[in-house]
Amino acid sequence: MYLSLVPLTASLQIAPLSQDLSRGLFVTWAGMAVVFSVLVVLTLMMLALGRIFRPGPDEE
Amino acid sequence: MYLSLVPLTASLQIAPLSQDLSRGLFVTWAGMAVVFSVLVVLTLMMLALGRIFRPGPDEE
Amino acid sequence: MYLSLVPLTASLQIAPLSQDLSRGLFVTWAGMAVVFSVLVVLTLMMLALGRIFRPGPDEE
Amino acid sequence: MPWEELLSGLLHFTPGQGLMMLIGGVLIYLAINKGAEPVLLLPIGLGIILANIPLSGMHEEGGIFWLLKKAGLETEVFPLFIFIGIGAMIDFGSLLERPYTVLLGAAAQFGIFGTMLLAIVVGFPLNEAAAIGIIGSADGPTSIYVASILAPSRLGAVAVAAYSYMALVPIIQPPIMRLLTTKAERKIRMPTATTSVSRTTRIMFPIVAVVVTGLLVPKATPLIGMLMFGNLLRESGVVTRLAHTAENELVNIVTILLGITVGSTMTAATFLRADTILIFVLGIVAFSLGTATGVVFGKVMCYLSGRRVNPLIGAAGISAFPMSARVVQKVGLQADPHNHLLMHAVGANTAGQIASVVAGGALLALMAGIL
Amino acid sequence: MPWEELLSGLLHFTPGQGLMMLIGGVLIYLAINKGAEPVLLLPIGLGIILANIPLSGMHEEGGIFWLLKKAGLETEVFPLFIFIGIGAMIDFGSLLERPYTVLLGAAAQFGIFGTMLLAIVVGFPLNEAAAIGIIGSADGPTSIYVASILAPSRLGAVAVAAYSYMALVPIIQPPIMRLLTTKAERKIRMPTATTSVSRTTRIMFPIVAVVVTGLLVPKATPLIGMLMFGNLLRESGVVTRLAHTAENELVNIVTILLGITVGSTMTAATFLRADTILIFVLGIVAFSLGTATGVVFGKVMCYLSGRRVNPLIGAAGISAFPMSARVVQKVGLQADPHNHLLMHAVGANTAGQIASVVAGGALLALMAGIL
Amino acid sequence: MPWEELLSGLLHFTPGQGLMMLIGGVLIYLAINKGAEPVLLLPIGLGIILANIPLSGMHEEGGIFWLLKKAGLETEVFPLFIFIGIGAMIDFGSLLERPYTVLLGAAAQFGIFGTMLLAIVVGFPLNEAAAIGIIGSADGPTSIYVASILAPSRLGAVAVAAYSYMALVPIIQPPIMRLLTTKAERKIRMPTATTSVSRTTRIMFPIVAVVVTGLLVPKATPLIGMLMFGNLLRESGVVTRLAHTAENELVNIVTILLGITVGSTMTAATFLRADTILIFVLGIVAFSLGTATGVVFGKVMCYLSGRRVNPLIGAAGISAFPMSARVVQKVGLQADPHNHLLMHAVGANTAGQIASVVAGGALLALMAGIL
Ligand code: NA
Ligand code: NA
Ligand code: NA
Repeated sequence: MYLSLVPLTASLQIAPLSQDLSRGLFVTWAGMAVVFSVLVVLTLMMLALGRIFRPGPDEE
Repeated sequence: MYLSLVPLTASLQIAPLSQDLSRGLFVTWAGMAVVFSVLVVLTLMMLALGRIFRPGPDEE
Repeated sequence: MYLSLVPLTASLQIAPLSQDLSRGLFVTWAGMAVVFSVLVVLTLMMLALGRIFRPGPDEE
Repeated sequence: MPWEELLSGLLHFTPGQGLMMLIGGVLIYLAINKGAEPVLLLPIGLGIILANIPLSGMHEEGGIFWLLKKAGLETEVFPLFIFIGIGAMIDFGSLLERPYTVLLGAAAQFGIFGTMLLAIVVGFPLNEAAAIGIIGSADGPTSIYVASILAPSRLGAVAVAAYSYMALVPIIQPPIMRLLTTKAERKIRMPTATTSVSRTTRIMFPIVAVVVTGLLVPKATPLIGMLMFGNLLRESGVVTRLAHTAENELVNIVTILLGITVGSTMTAATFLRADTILIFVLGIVAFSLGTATGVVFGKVMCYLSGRRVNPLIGAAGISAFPMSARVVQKVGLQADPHNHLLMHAVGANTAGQIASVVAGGALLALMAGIL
Repeated sequence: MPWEELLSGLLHFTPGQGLMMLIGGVLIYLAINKGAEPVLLLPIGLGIILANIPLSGMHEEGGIFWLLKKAGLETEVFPLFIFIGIGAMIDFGSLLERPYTVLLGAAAQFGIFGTMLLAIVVGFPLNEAAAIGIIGSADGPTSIYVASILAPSRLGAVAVAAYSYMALVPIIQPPIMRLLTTKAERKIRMPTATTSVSRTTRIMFPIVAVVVTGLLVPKATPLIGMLMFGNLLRESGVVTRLAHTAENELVNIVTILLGITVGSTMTAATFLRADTILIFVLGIVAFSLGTATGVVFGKVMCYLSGRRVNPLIGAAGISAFPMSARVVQKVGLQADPHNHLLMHAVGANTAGQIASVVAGGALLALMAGIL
Repeated sequence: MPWEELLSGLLHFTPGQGLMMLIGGVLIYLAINKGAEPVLLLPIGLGIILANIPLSGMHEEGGIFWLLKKAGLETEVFPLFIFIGIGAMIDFGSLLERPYTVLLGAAAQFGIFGTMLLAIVVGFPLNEAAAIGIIGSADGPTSIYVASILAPSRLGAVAVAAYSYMALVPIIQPPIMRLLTTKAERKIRMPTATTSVSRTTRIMFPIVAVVVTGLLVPKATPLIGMLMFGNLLRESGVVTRLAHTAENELVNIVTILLGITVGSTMTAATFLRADTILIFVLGIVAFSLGTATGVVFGKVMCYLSGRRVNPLIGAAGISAFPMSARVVQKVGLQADPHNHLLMHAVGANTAGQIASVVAGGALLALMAGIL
């Protein structure tokens, strides 16, 4: 059981993937996810602000 | 003699006057005295300056 | 030999010259030498710059 | 897990921090929409919002708020540098033409001490009571200077109260002024000054003020020294480029930093205490008490001078420069549309500025002796 | 012997230091003759020359460069203060009129992370790889802020790369933009905005941006906080003297010091390593990758919107404010002389500014969790 | 008793402090009424007054003067930042058109070393003698920089002497100039420059000056570096906003603080020593000696050049920028009303500025080797 798992795990990891690279990949997807999440929330807030605070007739 | 002084002293102090409040009262009278003293001296100096250094004919 | 050198050295040093004054004299000649050396080099550099980068016809 | 680290901000967000952000938002609203001392309250408002974002690290050692607080507030550099600029802005001419108005500035400082007493009665420890009292100086940098020495944890509340009530002076003062004076008193006209002040007197004044105040109240020396340094730059007339920089770039740069730094001290933990509300209540008391004692002292001067002093100008003694002088002018005009009290009020007003500094120094010295 | 002490400078001069001086000279040349970001590259250039004079003592404890580095870079005061000024300069109106452009700013940040991965692959340790990746933020203060936390010894190379490539944006971006788009796509016209933005929205935006970004990415709070502080000073309209000082004197004074300080970190010992060249190569990759992902994301939006979005504007998402927006305008005009993309590109451009800060904060937070 | 605490200021006031205040007052008087370098002497004057108020706490750890001294003088930040501004103000064009005038600047520096020797002879220890000699640099920031390293307790006297005598240059120099020259020599006309200087040369000069001076006199690098940094900002022409801020707001803010800080070091205890008078006497010697050696070297150049150099311009070599150049012009016009020496004198004058810095650096290096 244990023995059979090792090659499986190993095959899932691209062989020469260093620890740093796997961490880097994690940082990449997490980082991009964060960037998109934050900016999507910001977009929604901006849309909401635009709806709530429409420009007055004298503001153009 | 000694015994008779204690209640006298005590009666001079308003009974529920906390230590902080009595200190505060001291700071208040001392503080206001300082403020008035300093500003009275300043006034006198200003009056003296005004006398000594009168504006010239071209200064109005 | 050794003995004869001492009075010679001593005679070269002006007798009442304190250690501070002799150091001061050293600092003076060294300092002035440095000032002149640096500024002579700077002058040469300035002359060279003036030769190499002549003003264009529109610069006067 | 790093992922948790990223969401940890939201997870650590407390209702208290939300409430503080709301308070910051209200200050920004007041600053922008009500014109309430925007130069300070706007940066303070955003500072509060930033300070209540969890896990930003800005308050930790090395963080920007930790640094600004340490370098600008704990050293007192911010209020002192602002005083150089204020000194370069203030024209003490009105005061020098009417030296007696100095006493009105002195009287109005009872707002500081009376409020301190009240704060002791309601249970504040002595140092905090004194810091609360200083709101009555009606002067921002003095309040910040004194409060950050005596009770740093109360600095935010004291500073916000001081600046807010300075903006509210046109609402706080008039009823008290009318209550304590008769219409006949308010109608008293005061002559325009006949004596003018020589340039030499104007130059000598800041120097004399520094020496007199410094020798009598050493602890007031930094404040009065920087204020009068700025004024000397101004009045000397020979260093206009320095005076101009002092009252513009220097004061602007420091104000930008001071505002956000004061705001940054107002975290939920330090600010959201039941007694913070008490501080704001006592702050109004301080302004009212100062106004009242100023006006009452004005009445005394009115009586002693044979009704040649309009008691209203006593209200300008609290400083709140230059708003309270304008309030005096306005209330005076309401009683008599031809009664122009402005220049007299400005005299009391600038006197109040000096008196506030003296009172602050006295407070620090007396407290240092007691605590 | 003192005399030797005087000549010791020359005796200790190494070829490496001479080479560094040459590099400093090249930067000064580029700044003056090619207009390459002179505000930073000129001071950096002279800073490099000064830093490589042997025995000047300027880097030793108490020396001026030691002090400026400690007080301005290690505390992050310099980049943060500059962000106050940049915030006071930026008009987020174009972004607020076109909120969707925000996503283009997000996409272009892949330049940061992709380059980081590449830097890991070529052998840089994780912290240095992240610092190299941040060149892709195409934003000077963000690069300096992040690099001086993650890899101070690489700060000089990262900063010089960031500023140099910002100046090279008009050369780096167009070929990539043309390669990834068809002429038909480049010809897509975008309507001028019909909605205008109220003053209240403009005022609320910096506050909302601070709260949202701060709560979601606490480590980005200092950067976004100072940026939006400056913007609030600007948009509030009630503290024009503060806003004016922030975007002029404050930013100028700090820039003078920042430039020479960054330059001073570039001694021969820290800079002259074989892998420094790699950093500059990776820096170009970062800008190119960011441009590419921005444009590709623009193509996705183009497709999803039924060809109502010109994919070129995605290139402006890398920030490099405001150069990349102008590049978009120019490439657009080459495809269709009547196609004015500028305002849309400026929206993506300012979005890229915010996205860079968010990415920088995310990078710092994730690295803090890992390292 | 707290009450005593309040009066304690007066009780601790010493006659010495009173005398110091008088000295401060005299400096303010000279600054305002005689126009004697008011930008420095006015703040120094008030600084002296403030520094001699007893018990103000401003000199104690944490006090504002302690802080300014520690942050601005001990770090040398104040003089160095002022040098950035001075560099941005100086036009080295006159010097570049007449490179030979450099040598006059070099010769006049003998005022520094000769005075140092004299100071040793009258009994000053070596470090103090060197600090006294530096008065002969006739340059404020250089004097402050060198004196605060070699003899901090003498800083006040040295700085006040340097600035005072700079203001007295029109009185000190002419008799010496006339004594050492014949009327025929003073009448020598010098041609207006025929060669003009290219922009490239102007830009290269600050860089070359930094490298040459730095490599030959490493200890002069901070001073020459900041001076030439400012000059490069100016001459580059591409960073006008930085150059403008450097020569205005930056220099003004630092000058405000420098003046009052230098003044604050002049307490009765450090200043009221019998030998302080000696410092002021030696200071006049320094200016005179510098003038004399400058003029004598001018005579040598006059002889060697076949009377094509007017020896008067040697007097401008002491720097005292720009007063001594004007003095040369005036004395020249007295001998021949059509003889305009100004531009030649300005060349020697700016050369003197550089030579002063080199001499200061050499002094520091040689002293470091000896002490
Ligand atoms: Na007041
Ligand atoms: Na970016
Ligand atoms: Na000189």
